Amino acid sequence: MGVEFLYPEYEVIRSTDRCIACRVCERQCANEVHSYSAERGAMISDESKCVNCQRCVSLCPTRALKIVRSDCVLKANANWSNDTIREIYKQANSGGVLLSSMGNPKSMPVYWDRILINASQVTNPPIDPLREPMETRVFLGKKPDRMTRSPDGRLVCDLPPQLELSMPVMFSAMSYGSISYNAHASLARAATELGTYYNTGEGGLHEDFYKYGAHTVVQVASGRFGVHEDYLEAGAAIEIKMGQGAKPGIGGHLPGTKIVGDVSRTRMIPEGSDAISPAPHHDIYSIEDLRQLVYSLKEATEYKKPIIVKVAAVHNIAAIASGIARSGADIIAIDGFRGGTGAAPTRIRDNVGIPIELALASVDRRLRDEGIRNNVSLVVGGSVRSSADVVKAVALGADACYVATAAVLALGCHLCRTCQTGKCNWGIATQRPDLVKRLNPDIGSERLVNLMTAWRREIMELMGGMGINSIEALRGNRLMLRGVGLNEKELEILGISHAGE
Amino acid sequence: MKRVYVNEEWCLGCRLCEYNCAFANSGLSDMVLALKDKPVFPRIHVEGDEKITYAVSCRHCEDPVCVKSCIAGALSKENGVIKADPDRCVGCLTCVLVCPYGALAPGENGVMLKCELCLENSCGEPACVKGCPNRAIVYEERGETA
Amino acid sequence: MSRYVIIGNGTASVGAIEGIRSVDKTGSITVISEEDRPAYCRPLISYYLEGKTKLENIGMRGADYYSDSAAELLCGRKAVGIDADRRTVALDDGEVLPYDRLCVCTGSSPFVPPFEGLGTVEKQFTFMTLDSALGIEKSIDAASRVLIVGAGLIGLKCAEGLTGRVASVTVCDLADRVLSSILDADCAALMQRHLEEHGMEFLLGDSAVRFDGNTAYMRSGRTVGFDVLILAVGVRANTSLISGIGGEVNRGIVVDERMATSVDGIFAAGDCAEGFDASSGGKRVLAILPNAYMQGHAAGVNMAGGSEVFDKGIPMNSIGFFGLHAMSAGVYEGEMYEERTDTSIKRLFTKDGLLKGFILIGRSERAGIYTSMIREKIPLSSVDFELLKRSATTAAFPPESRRKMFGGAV
Amino acid sequence: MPIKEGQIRIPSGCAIAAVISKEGKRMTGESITNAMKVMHDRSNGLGGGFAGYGIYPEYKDFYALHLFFDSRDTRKTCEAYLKEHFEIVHSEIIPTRKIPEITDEPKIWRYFVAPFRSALADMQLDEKEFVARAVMKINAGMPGAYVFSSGKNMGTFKAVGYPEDVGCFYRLDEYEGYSWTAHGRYPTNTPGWWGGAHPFTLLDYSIVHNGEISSYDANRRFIEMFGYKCTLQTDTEVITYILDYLTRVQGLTLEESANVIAAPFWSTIERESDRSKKERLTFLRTVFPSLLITGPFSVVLGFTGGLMALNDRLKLRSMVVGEKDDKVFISSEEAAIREMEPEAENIWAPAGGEPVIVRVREGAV
Repeated sequence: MGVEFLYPEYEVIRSTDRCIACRVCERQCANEVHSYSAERGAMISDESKCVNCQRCVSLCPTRALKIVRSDCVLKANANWSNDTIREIYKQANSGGVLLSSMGNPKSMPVYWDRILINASQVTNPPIDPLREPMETRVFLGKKPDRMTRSPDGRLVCDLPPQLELSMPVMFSAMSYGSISYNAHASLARAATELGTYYNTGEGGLHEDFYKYGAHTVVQVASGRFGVHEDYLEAGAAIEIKMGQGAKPGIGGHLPGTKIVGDVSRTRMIPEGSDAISPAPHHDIYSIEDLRQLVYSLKEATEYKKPIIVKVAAVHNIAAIASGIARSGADIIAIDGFRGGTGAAPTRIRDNVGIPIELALASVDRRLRDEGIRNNVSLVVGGSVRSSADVVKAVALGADACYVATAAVLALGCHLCRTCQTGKCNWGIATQRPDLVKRLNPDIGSERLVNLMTAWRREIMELMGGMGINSIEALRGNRLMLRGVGLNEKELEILGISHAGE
Repeated sequence: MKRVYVNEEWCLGCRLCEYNCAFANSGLSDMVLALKDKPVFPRIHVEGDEKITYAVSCRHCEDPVCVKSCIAGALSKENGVIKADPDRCVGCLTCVLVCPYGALAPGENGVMLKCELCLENSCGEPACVKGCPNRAIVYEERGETA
Repeated sequence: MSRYVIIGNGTASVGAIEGIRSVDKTGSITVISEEDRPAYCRPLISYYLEGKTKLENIGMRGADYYSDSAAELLCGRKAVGIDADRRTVALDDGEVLPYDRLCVCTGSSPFVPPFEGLGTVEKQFTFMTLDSALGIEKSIDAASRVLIVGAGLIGLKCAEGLTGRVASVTVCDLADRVLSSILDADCAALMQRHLEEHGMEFLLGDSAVRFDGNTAYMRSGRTVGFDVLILAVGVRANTSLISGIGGEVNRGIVVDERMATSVDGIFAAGDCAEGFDASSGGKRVLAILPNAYMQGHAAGVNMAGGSEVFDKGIPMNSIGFFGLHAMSAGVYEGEMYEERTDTSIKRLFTKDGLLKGFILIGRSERAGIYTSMIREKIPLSSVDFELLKRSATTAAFPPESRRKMFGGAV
Repeated sequence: MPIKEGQIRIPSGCAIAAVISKEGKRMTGESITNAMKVMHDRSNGLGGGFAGYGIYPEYKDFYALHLFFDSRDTRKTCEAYLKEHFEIVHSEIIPTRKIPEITDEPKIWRYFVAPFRSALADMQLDEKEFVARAVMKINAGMPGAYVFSSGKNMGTFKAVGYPEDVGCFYRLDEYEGYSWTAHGRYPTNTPGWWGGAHPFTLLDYSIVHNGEISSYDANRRFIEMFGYKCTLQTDTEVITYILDYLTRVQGLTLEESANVIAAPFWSTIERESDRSKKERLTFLRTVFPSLLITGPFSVVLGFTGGLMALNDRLKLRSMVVGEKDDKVFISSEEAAIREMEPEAENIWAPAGGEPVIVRVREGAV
């Protein structure tokens, strides 16, 4: 109260004409916004607890509810925005670092939206995906430099380990702990059904999910949580996480309250202890150290699994990628600054890193300039929001994309950005059993499969329009892209012409 | 035969099924009109505690003890579906006394209401199934016992 | 082609027809009915009086039931003797019916004690048949004073049915409480209070010893004036056809779990039969409708060469008066768990790790779960009885058994 | 100011034709020139050209460099460069006929050369790589000079104009070769540039191509990692480089190279019953995804001792093949084959992605 008071950000608008007091909203709100007042004979709400996750809105059988942004705001100020001032108040109240979840919501350039895709007209026929085969299969991994022949002249067909994707999209790292068992089950089942991969993140692999190992990327991050021999063996590939787009340069912190039961067992740390992933890997202070870890992991898995090195997109990403390409890694994953997170300091999330579009363009160009593009595959993430983003990323030079925010949206996430509270009403970013069960993996996996199937169809339509019937002919095909409203420098970095050129 | 099954692993105890059921069987086209400020008499009931919840409705037993026990001939089995005739039911609750699933409860005037799989209302498929937000209630064919 | 004969036309008889037809679609079925109408729902006669059901709704099955079931119904005829050696049944009109399998579903008859001066009472009825209900209906008017002898189920249902249609209803019983066969004293008191609130008068621990015209002289010395007398003292199983040929008869016709009597080829079911009581472990006449049907069905199946065992019968009742329901089942032995309020009582009886019986007044939710605990002898150790005793819920069952119950076709 | 090939990517439609004698019998260029006449409407007068194999038997051990120069000075500069790296055994202006249909011709020269051994040793390169780099160097780094043919015992002849006029202009009736390829172009720009006409060649590879490949930039950006410079931004150029890379650099056979650039669909590969073939197809597609060519194309690759015709795997461009005695004919249209050989037999349309490779009998050339 008084100086510490912050007017609630949202208002719960309940139509009394429609409300039948079924109390579904009350039962479904983990934040305890709704309650039934016997005295008033009506439902009431405590808006100060509302995070605008829309669970109640979605389940209200008479559409009696809506959540709106409060119009009780401070005096308009183009410099001191309402949000900025509120953050000041919060920090003055608490003295703490502000925490946020999911991706950077700030109004920063989205280059995907400034890039347009080509289509065939007259000189070259578009291809109709309903009539002609349209291929989206991708192999990720190092490709041999030289063909060799056996003494009898036959081509030697030995390949370094590859990941085969039915389409150029994988589900990116989200740890068991940051998301729920059922969210992992949904991802694992969907990846298996789709013929792509999901990623354990740094939380280990629950024993129930070893059966999906052929479609699992197991992650080794700075905390090394959940890493053991069987874990490394279980996955189809191993990802060394050096950084994350939402929080480059810092580690992770899963509070002890979430380290319960299976989460603690899977991470191999005691119940209730905080899981703190250090900012650096303390055995990697330079690129040659990374090479050692890459080869340690290869040795441990008999060179049968590709090694992915995941880094956040930062200023000198091209040089970093070049170093990784020479480290023995098979795949480089780059995470742009709009990537999501289960929790990150707000200032870091909103101010550190660079857009994935620019990072991708410059990395792809650098690797080609150095003639080592074939040494590695390139996977990009950090707010790939649609099939069009995927097509643009591939045309800029990516082999595949990582998606996570889109995946959790498919699972029911409404981007309320309060994952850090652990009270996810959609059963995704929570470990509370009563909330976890809200995500039925039958539905979750089906929705993920639907989303990816839809994207795949759209990718095929876009490819067909360009007269391309195989995704590999799109990769790095920047001639298929044009910029709009971009300056010379941006076009130069992206390696594309302006629309009209 | 297709029956309504509940998977308690996914039941959230939200009770939407109860309201959807009561609405579907109200014969009205507007849920607010049907249920607002009125006692609700669904034919499916959520049971359980804070740990486990599940919705129970008539199992449509192959060998229904309620039908055999009805003193008024109000319960009958048609094409596998057990139906209650409200004109015949005298509200003695013998069916409640014999149903081992606790699936039956009387309606507003003491006459039995029971799940008839929404076959005769406008719902098409059971309203509880259609409205379940977590697919905890399903309508499907499972192995018949011999 | 087998010839089946069923003596009697109540619930057990219908069960027997349906039992036979579930096995044998072609054999001939002959049903001998003393009453001059198709089988009807006997318990509905009080609801008829009360106006809760109509005559056209009282039939147990549809109009074409007997023809659809290919059963011949002989109405208004009475079986007077059985020749077990020749396998024939003699009827009151001299006809002799041959049978291969016979089922005796003769039910029970009202027991009328030899009251002094009973003959002087002009309007006196028992309350077992639709005819008796129709007869009562004709004899009463709004000014009638009704005296009912017997505060058991029949007497009280009759009383409920008449309440509001007549000037007064007085119920007397030698027992000191109402519904003495199914309720203990506390429960009976609750129910009695409720009935009194709805206008019934009771003379308990007292009974008529002599009648003179419209006056009953009570054991206590009181006199009660009445216009209509209804005798509902009790019933007796109709066993004479079997005892007459030397078959084993106790309080009812003794049957095994296949409903076979001690006489070869003859089965018995319903209120006339003394079968297995799963709650007490002994043999007992369980004169309740669900039992009659299930026994009849089992008898029918076994008559037709099939195999059906019915050994799950237990005494149970669900009965409501003016909106207050009393449910009971099993035997009231062992340790008692009780919950009570001003308007409700719950009593559960447990013994040897099993639920043996219960009485529920004013609360009926999911009572069948308790019933099945008794019937199926489900060990209390296998359920969360702490939860279960507070609330009849399958939530108290272990998840696996619940999954079995709700997870497949049943 | 109009822009030309190399400054922008120009889509074009085309006519192609080819003929080869499996017995190595030499034919003059007259017949292939006439064949292009009947496909006149497939070109628009903005480019035509031919490649003949076996036409320089007297200089068969020397690289025949055909060059366009925009001026005498350019020629002098270029010749100085050539002299520095090669022994030039003969040089001359390529003889032409003055005809009204062909105008504005540049200076057209040919040089028969061999690399200096010392230069090869200095650069630790094999001879072909050396020549290829020199060609790239001139074409990318010497404005006004353009090498448009660089193989041994073969030559390319191209110009702005209709192909039949180009054949007449270059006096192809006076050359004899065991195989010929021809191209008529329908570019979508004007005025057309001599260097932009086809065939496109590198060393003894020549490509005539009809189509517009949609994978162009993916192919280009990949192949440029290996020292190739796609200065013309044409499909023909990139296809030539890809085939050069796959066969010469990686040592793949033509069939294997065809399996890369017109790789079978995965569904087709999965149905393949021959296990080793299936393994090979999977391997090649996995290793060289960026060299898959999509979009419509029909190409004829000329090389020493043979021809390879290939359609895109959907067969989005017409191409037919016919035979007569020792000769095999390939063309966009059957009419052109009939023009060369009215009695042609076994005319068929090869399936998409299935290479037709014709080789001259061993020892015949």
